[in-house]
Amino acid sequence: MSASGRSSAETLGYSSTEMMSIAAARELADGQVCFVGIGAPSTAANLARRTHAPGLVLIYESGCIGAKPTALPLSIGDGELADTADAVVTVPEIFNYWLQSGRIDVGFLGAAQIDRFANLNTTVIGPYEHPSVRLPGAGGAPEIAASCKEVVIMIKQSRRTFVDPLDFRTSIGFGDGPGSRERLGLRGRGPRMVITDLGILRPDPETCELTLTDLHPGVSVEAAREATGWELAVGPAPKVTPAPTDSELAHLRRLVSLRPEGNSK
Amino acid sequence: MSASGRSSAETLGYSSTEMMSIAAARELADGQVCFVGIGAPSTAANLARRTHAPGLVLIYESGCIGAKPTALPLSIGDGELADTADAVVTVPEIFNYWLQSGRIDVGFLGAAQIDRFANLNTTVIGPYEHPSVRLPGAGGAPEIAASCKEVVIMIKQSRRTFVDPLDFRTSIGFGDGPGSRERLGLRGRGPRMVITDLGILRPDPETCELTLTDLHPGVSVEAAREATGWELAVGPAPKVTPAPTDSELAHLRRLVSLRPEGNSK
Amino acid sequence: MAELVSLREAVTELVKDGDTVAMEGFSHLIPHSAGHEVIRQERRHLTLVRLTPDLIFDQLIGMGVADKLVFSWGGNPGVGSLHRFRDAIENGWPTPLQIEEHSHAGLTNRFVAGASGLPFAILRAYAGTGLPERVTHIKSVKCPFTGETLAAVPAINPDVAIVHAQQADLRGNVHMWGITGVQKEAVLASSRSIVTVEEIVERIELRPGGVVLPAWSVTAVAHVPGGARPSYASGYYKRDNDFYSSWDTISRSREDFREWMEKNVLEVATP
Amino acid sequence: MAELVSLREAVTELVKDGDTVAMEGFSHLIPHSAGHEVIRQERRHLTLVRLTPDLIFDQLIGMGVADKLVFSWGGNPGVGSLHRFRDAIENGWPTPLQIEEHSHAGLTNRFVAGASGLPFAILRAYAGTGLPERVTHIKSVKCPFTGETLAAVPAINPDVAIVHAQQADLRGNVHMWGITGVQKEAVLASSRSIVTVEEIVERIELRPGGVVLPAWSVTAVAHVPGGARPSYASGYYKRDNDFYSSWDTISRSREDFREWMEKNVLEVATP
Repeated sequence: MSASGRSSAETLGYSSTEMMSIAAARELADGQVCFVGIGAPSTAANLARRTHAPGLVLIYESGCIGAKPTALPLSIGDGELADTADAVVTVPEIFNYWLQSGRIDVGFLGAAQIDRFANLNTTVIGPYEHPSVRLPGAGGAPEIAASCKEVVIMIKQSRRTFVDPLDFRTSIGFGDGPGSRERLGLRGRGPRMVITDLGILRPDPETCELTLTDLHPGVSVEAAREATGWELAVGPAPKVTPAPTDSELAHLRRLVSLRPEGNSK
Repeated sequence: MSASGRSSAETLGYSSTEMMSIAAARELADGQVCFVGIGAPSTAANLARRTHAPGLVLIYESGCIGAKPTALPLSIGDGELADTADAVVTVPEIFNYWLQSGRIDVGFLGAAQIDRFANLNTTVIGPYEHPSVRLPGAGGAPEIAASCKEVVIMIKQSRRTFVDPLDFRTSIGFGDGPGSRERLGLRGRGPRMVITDLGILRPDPETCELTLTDLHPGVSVEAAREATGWELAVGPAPKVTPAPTDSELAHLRRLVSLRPEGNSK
Repeated sequence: MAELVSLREAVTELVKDGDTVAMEGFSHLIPHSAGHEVIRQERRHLTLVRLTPDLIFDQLIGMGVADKLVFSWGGNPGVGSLHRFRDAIENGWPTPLQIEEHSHAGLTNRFVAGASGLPFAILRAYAGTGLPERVTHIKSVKCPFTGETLAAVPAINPDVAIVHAQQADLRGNVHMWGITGVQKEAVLASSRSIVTVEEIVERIELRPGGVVLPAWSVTAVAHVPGGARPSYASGYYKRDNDFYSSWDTISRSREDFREWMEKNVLEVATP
Repeated sequence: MAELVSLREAVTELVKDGDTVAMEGFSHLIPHSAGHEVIRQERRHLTLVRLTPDLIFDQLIGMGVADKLVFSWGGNPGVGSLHRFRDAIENGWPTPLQIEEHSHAGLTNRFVAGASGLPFAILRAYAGTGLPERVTHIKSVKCPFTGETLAAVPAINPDVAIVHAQQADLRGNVHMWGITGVQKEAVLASSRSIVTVEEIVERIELRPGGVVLPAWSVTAVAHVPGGARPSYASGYYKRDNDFYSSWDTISRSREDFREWMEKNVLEVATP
């Protein structure tokens, strides 16, 4: 166990980032339709498609429906995504006809900050007018968070990322708590779970507050508390995530090692 | 001169319908973009494209932009229109992006009835709830009439077609007179002219009322008055339409004689 | 995920009495065979929806399938009137037909709103026409930025959409090309959908102008070669213009119409 | 009707100081060469618009071309931050940059409204987020049928749209395929447009997924092979991912950035 509360790859044979990807991939069921953010969510979704969920439908906001990339795309609009898709549509169509209409099963998002109600920030660190770090901004996230039937979030857990309040609320989780989504007229159910490099958090059915329900192997409740910027709610008996199988690890490493087209090295 | 006020084909060497098509075709300038209704307007527009206006861009509401049909289409969505078009787009796109946006030069319409302000009826003859004749309805016409930069109308002139009031106002010309279009926020200028089998009427610049400005060869002002269901305004000295040239007639007859694909005879 | 079923099964399972049923096709790819199956299965009290009701709607209406028609242009293209449609509206035969009529732009945007999960759509339409007086489904909204008034139409979300396409693959992905009208919007706006196709292919090779409906957005696919006749299917067969002309005669009298339907639809085995 | 001109001429004639300029491209077909020409011609006080500002916008901003940026996601895809974009927002270098930010859905629908000749668009968006507080261009409207409240965004109608496409024909019809983003909407929403293309062809052979902009809807076409590099042009060349990575280093310091721009943009002859 390192000072950060993460088990080291040397000890366990895999890194905490790998554990996060694999835990997230397991949450996607075969045949589901998944709106995928770039980066960690895209890695996990493509891992799922190569392991237990070959019929998983991946949608990227660039307009690619049913993309089946061989290597992980670097951008949301890589040629590989278009070339392997069942259909490529325009950006207005992907947002209006496919996302806004509420027909997507799972929205799969990352973020720079998250709060106890799973609201997300990808806009600024610090005050909006004078940010200490200007982040990329909203992209597709606010409407993915609002309109997908449910949302799965991947984020590395630390006091920098698990904060309350957020510096900016880019995308809604459960807003200010129970009833917020309903009052806003949102039709998706909101976040089903947050998968971190330490464990898994799920919204409490009553309070909507994120509650630690699973810990990855070798991670303590204490370590998770340490890495959370508010007083972390912990479920009665957090389960231990099954360690990555050899096959999961092999698939993930192969996937990550493949260079997307256009890379020289 | 026949009883109807129309010169007979035997006398003149062409029919009044042919004169109408040719007079209408002459009004389309090369390079213009023209949103074409099926039937008489489509005949005239295709005649123009084969004679003086080879660069005329024809748009059909089925989504065909820049159609160059060999034979006259029977329906607004004939395969020939799609196969010869520069682009085929969806029906939402044709109405929202291409028509509503106001980028079309000329809307080219027919109708069952017209009134003195060039408003059109293609909906019912008789009362709406109990029509004596139920006509096809609006189709694309109301928005063609509203949104094209200008409108050209083709209609055979008689007391059945030139009526005031209309049984139903399907598409707007100049509404109730000066200022109507502006009050309704319409951005197109409205009807430039009405071409009939007897002559040409244009809106008076002050009153917007349709005024007879041209008579086809052999037609008298009296005949035009007879064929109008209101007291027809007549311009100071109606011009006589130049008779069809041999070339115009030959092109028109060839065009009309070509059977669209899918016809066995 | 789209199931590959017979047309009979698809209609039995997915089209119920009283449903709102959109059957789309803009001159091209009109789902005639599916319409015939709806007639054979004697569905009643349907609200039929289509921008351009033509022959197949004349037949559905003449056979008493529909209580209501939502449309924007009803005619026999290039030929003239639809006599059964007119008889229903003018004389209430065989049953009175309630109508709700729009312009193409208006009805199209009802489908767009329906496909987009919005309750309404805004457009520049209907101003200065008699339609808003006759159609309760046309209202107006003010632009919150400019103060301009625009027309508003409510989303339409049919119970079932029925369309015809050229191809589906073995997984149920649908592929159509040529004039594709508002078929995608009709399918996406509806709770359920039936797509009849000319051909089942191993793998879709996307054509220029090709539109794909992913398998998971379609309820049922039925293999019905010739399913658009006498309309056309680009790449497969041409429009039977002679039949469109002859329909004018066939449909003029109630008796000739019934006789033709008996012989050519009711007594024909379902494909 | 689109005129076939040089890129230099197109920018000289059509892009003026103070203009609102949309340069679109969603990862694919990003108009890098045209952006460089705007920098070389030292345009100032532009309002730049793009859903996904990346390297070329980082360069435009770092060279002081823009007073304002309208966007929805600004980053170096797969790599990280845009350092010049951040430096402008965080430190006002080289000039302060006013920003107006949306979600993709919101900015997309601003283009859709602009292309459609509507003053605004409605969508389900922004609810429960901090964006409406920061962006005056987000309001709401009530559905006149259901009473539901929806987000409203105003149309955007730039002075100029600049996009890159694979082909144009001799008449100026433009043909692009692959991921086409909101390029059509950007061109149709704008008063003027410049399209740079990989190739001038005698006649367009429409590809699967191909989108055509008719010649009469485009102002100027310029033949600029490689005009999207280091982005990609499907069918012509791949994305130079290494350059995207190296940009992170080049752009980190103001000095290295300026030096790179001198050598690779300012001192390069206009294509």
